[in-house]
Amino acid sequence: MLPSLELRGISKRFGETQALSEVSLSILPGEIHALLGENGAGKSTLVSIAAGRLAADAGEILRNGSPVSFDRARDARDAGLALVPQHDLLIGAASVADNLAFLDPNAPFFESPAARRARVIRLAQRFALDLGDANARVDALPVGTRQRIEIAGALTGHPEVLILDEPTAVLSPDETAALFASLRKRADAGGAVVLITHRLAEVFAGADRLTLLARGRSVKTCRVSETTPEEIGGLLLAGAEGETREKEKDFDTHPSKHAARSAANQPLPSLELTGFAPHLASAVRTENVSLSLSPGELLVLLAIDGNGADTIARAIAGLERFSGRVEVGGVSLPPSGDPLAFRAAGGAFVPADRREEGLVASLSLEENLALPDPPGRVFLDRSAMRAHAGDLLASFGVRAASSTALAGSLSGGNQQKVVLARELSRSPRVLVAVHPTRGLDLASAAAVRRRILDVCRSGAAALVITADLDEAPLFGAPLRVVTRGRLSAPLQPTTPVETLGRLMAGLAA
Amino acid sequence: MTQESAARRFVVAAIALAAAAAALVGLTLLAGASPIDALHALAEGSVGSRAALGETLARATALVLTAIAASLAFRAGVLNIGLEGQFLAGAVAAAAVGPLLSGAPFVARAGLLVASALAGALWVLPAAYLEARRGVPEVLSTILLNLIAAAAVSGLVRGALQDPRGDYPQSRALPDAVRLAPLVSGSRATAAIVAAIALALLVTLVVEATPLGLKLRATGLAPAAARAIGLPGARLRLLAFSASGALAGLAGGLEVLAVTGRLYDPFSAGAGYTGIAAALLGGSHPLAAAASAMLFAALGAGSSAMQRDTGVPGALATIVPGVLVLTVLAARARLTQKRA
Amino acid sequence: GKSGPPARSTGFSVALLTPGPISDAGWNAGAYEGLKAIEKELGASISHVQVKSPSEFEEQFRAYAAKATRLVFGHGFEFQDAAARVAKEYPSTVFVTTSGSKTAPNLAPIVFELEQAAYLCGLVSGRMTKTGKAGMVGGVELPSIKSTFLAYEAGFVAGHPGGTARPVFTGSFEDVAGAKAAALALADQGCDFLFQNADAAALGVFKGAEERKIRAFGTNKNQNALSPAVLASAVIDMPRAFVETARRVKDGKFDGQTLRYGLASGVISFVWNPAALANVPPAVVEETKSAEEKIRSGAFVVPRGNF
Amino acid sequence: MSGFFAIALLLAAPLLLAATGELLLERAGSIQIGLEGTMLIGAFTAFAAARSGAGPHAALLAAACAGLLAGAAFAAFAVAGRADPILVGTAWNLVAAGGTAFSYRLLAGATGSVLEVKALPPFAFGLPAAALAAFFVPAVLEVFLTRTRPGLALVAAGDNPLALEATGGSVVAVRTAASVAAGALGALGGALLVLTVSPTFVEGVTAGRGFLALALVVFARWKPLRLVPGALLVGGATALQYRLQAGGGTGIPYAVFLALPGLLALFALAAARGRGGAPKALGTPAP
Ligand SMILES: Nc1ncnc2c1ncn2[C@@H]1O[C@H](COP(=O)(O)OP(=O)(O)OP(=O)(O)O)[C@@H](O)[C@H]1O
Ligand SMILES: Nc1ncnc2c1ncn2[C@@H]1O[C@H](COP(=O)(O)OP(=O)(O)OP(=O)(O)O)[C@@H](O)[C@H]1O
Ligand SMILES: [Mg+2]
Ligand SMILES: [Mg+2]
Repeated sequence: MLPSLELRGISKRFGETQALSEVSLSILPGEIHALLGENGAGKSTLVSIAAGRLAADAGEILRNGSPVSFDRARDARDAGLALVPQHDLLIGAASVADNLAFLDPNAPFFESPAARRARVIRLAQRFALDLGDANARVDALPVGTRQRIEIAGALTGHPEVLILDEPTAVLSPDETAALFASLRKRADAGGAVVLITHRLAEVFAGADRLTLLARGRSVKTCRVSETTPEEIGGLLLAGAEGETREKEKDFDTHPSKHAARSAANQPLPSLELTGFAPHLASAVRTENVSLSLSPGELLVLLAIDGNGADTIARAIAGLERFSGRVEVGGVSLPPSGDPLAFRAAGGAFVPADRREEGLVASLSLEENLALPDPPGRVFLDRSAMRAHAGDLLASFGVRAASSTALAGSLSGGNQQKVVLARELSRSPRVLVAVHPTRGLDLASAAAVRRRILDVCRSGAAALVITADLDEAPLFGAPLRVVTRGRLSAPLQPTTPVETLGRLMAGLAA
Repeated sequence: MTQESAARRFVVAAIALAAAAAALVGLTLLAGASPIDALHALAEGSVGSRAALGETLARATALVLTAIAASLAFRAGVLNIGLEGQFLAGAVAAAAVGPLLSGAPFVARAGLLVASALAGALWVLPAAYLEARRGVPEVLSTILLNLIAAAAVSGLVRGALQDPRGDYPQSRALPDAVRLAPLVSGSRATAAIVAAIALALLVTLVVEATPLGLKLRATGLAPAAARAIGLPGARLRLLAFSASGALAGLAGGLEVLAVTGRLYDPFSAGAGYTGIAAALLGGSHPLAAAASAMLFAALGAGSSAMQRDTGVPGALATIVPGVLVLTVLAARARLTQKRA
Repeated sequence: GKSGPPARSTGFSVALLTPGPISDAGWNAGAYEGLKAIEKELGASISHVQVKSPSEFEEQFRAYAAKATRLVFGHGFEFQDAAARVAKEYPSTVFVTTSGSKTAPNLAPIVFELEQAAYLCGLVSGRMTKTGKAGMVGGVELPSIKSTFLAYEAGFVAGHPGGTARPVFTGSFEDVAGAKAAALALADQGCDFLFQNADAAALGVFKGAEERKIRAFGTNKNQNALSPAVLASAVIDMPRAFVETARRVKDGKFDGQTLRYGLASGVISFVWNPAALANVPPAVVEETKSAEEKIRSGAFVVPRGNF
Repeated sequence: MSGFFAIALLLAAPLLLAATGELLLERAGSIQIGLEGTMLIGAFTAFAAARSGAGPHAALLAAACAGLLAGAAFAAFAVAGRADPILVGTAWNLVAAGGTAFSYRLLAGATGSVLEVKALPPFAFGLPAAALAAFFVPAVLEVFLTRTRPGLALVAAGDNPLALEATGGSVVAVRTAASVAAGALGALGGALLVLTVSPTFVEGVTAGRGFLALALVVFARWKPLRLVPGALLVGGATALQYRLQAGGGTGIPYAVFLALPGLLALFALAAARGRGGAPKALGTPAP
């Protein structure tokens, strides 16, 4: 059978980053093809090239066996390819009807509101999508509806190949099921579907074949029925860490030795969540979370991206609104979200997005490390700042020209170490860290874990969010797996990796 | 809006100055005057004599203050386009309380300046409130507040603040004892310029060398990071916004105290807008902005001399700073694109 | 935009400060014509500068005085404070403000008694009005403007006892559109004569008058040619006043006394628009002439504002 | 009463044209606070064209062309060049005010006489057709924004520029086009002042109307049709003020009327929810 869409030897470079190296992918008519890979693996880049949004540096695109070249997104649509990209594509200030007209490449120059409303009804019926009130302003709609509008928009041109970049990240289980049902219908009718997702469960429930990308290369393509979630989960995590990943037996992070729960009989918990749920207009509802960490206690939340662990962490740190109760060292934090109150109560936070939220890129390392309470009564105590920075940079092994280098000039891993250095140097009562070792080499990652265990040993409670199945047990602390906003029961660090993988993938343990 | 490297700032300023000079020569030729005479008059009239230097300094007072006010706001990420209105508010306060204050001149001056700084700070409050509570961009609200302030000046000099002696639309004059005397006779430069430069240094120190300044800069450069790190972003913005308003208000107060002695309508020839341009030229660094303000003041005094000596139209004095700013923007855009 | 040669420190030098552009076809343009006339008739070297804000007043006076300019005109009441200050420091330079009240040995205001001609406009309107209502359009609300309105109103009531004359200020001398709107509003109120003192914006008043087929008066300059609606103009011969003032200074006759120029001096005049004269009853022309005589001789004093 | 409406319409028309252009540009995500300058350019061009023999309609056309160029120049800096539009606009006002004054002096000399040009002939209510047409321009814009494809692209450029890029559009192209159109409308507003009500040019003849138009856009909360009542409110208030003065004075200082548009716009902002209806990407550089 001739593939509907075939990509051959696609390479793409962004400055320093080789986003794709000679990736090939072929999509057959009638199939739902899942595209998997860690963050930054190159999935979005690949589909952007397929859809004419980006030009590849090298490689070929074939439609039904004949080579094509797209100068513009429009060309790809004309060739029967439609892409629903990862980021929001809608005009918030316009109505559903207007947005669908905007997304329809064949919409006429002039169109009456009635005609636009008619399109909404037509699309909703044809694709069995609930698109809501045609006159509603889009920015007032729930994300699930917005997602469906985007999908309906992509479908208006009757594309033979439909590419969806992480469409389910914001959908509820029911919505996801409905989406898969409608995709299945398309496939059965001979259409081809490419679907990017981080969720193995839905891949195994709904896709026909899958392709796995890792660090810009395709690692595996196979029928879903020929593999298991465990195998793919393992490959995914290996991809995230690189092929060099070995068992880290040589490090002194033996779980049992460092299990930091000596302080279990302390009366006052350092971090306590009661009936807690972040407030976000989104489909992934975090269920009411209750947990309590005593001084010195560490809890690892293990979750694939997009399951809400990040949002839980952000809400605790005061960056999102929440309902329920959060207490840090006995002080309850305002539910409106107040990072200052969190900090004042002794909280420290390592955000997932270090470029946007971790560091001020155009300030020096010294200055970054001195925030939020720079030393000095009247004037900045520059020498204290320098000394402080010097110590931290040395002890965290940050590779930088000097302490006056701009934070933005450091590599990602080194930036991460700077953030950790700043947060840990504050001797926090509670540390909340999201993906603290992401992007770090093995030695540095081990050092970071050691640091976290050290703060715990000195009496801090820590909540670490990670997506790394193999790393999670290395903390030697209890684990809880987060899937779709739901926390599993506490698990021992000795829980078999296979069990954790199945839980993370949303399959029953 | 953000800081830029000294070298780049220098290149941009050099290009802009060259463009402004070219515009000047071209327009002078168009007006039928000799560019050599014009440039000579420009130099003579701005820095050529003690008196000329005095005029430049007298003009510079308000501009230096509005320029550092703009820099301070921009560095904290606040786009305060309302300096003109805050300047007028300060002048109104000075004209309102000035004639009422009695006692030693020193006390009266202090009272007047405090009142004008307060008025300037108060005039940002509607914009700050709308920004914080309603998310209204401060750019829009401050433009509106400029309009309202200008209308208020017009109304006040014909109403509540009108000088009861004579029917003139002007406020009562400050007593001569209260007004600032020139530093040296035959020159118009008063202690106000010294105060303005001192404030420029002070603001530079605060922004560059104090813990507060570091926090302000961090908030301006990366609001999301500043929030996550635990800086009180909203409070810092409000602080910078109102401090910026206070400086602009002070500029208005000093203008009344040192230069005009009363409120007229119209009172300002765009000191607030020129301050923004100067801050831009100085890359939002307070000292560099103050230096740019001096440059604009010299240009103003010099182009008056040009008009007096060579008869070229006064409009030149408006065009040249505009060209200067536009070239800076274009040069900066090109440099940025090249690096990207 | 050619203008005079630079003012030199030798010979008789005269300078002018205007608060607005000399292309305004009104207040500032008149002064500049005066300056040019001084150059032509007295052989003076002249210089002009447009000031942008009150903060510059003193600077400009001082710059001219420092160059030993013999005579500096500040064209408006607002220049008084600054002129008085600088005059103290430079006794050998004469400072003249157009309107104002401050005097010193080397400082005096010129006062144009335009009111006298405005009164005559009022008288004519009063005699000819059918509705008993007249309107007055001003630019910015200034004492000199209000004073001419006072005189016009007095003349109107003298010509039509019980009549009313209403002023409207637009807030700007540049806003021609606003002036027209004001004229139309007055016409709609039943006014059949419009006096104005709005400089360049006068054109708006004339256009409004044309549209409503009512009469208007020119002011400051002879504006009779601008519109068929103009019945007559109350004219200030600014060049003449400027030259006369300058001659006094040149001849060493300046004594620091207020310089008044009225109908008697010939600086102020009331000029019929020949194109419109046919519609004016001869009796009115006669009466106007005799009123003018009385004013010239001082037998009748026209009311004026307190400024 | 017909007089009152004629005056209100007369004063509202130029404002409305300029404000409609500005609204168009702001909906596309850019902002030109130098609208006063653009209006002056239009006023001067119309005047210069008429002085050099063009008929009033040709002069109007000339002004529109100058406005197109002005809009393109603004876009070169603030859209394609990605300079901060606020700063470009600030400088723009300086250059336009100085440039038109300078050019007027070159054209007319230091003349002391009013240089009159031929005005557009009246059509109805004493207003020329062009002034009356101004009242339909917001409706045309409304239709354009809500019923046409390019209109949707324009709204996307101001609300979600990435979405426009993702669907194959170009934010720079859309905003440049909007700026060119806004320039033409702003210049037409200025020209209308010269060619209808005040058949001459004076330095600063726009008398702050550009800033009023900016305030009107805010007052209208970025909805074209709301500009009409807004402009009529301002025109009407001014006309009313003249009428009140003509009718014997009110005791209300005219400064209140000067401040009125600014105050109205500020209250409109304060009363609105969220950003008061401002386009989400207003003033942000193109991606
Ligand atoms: N426009 C760009 N400029 C520079 N680098 C880019 C650009 N777009 C993507 N990259 C880089 O290319 C790599 C691949 O990115 P891509 O968005 O394709 O990843 P992805 O697999 O879709 O990740 P995710 O699961 O997070 O969506 C990353 O390192 C990313 O930082
Ligand atoms: N309690 C909640 N209520 C509503 N929406 C939520 C809640 N918790 C999480 N979400 C939403 O679920 C989605 C995925 O959550 P989140 O981003 O925290 O996951 P993640 O594992 O950190 O992945 P990513 O790498 O995308 O950040 C987000 O769109 C988030 O807004
Ligand atoms: Mg992606
Ligand atoms: Mg995440």
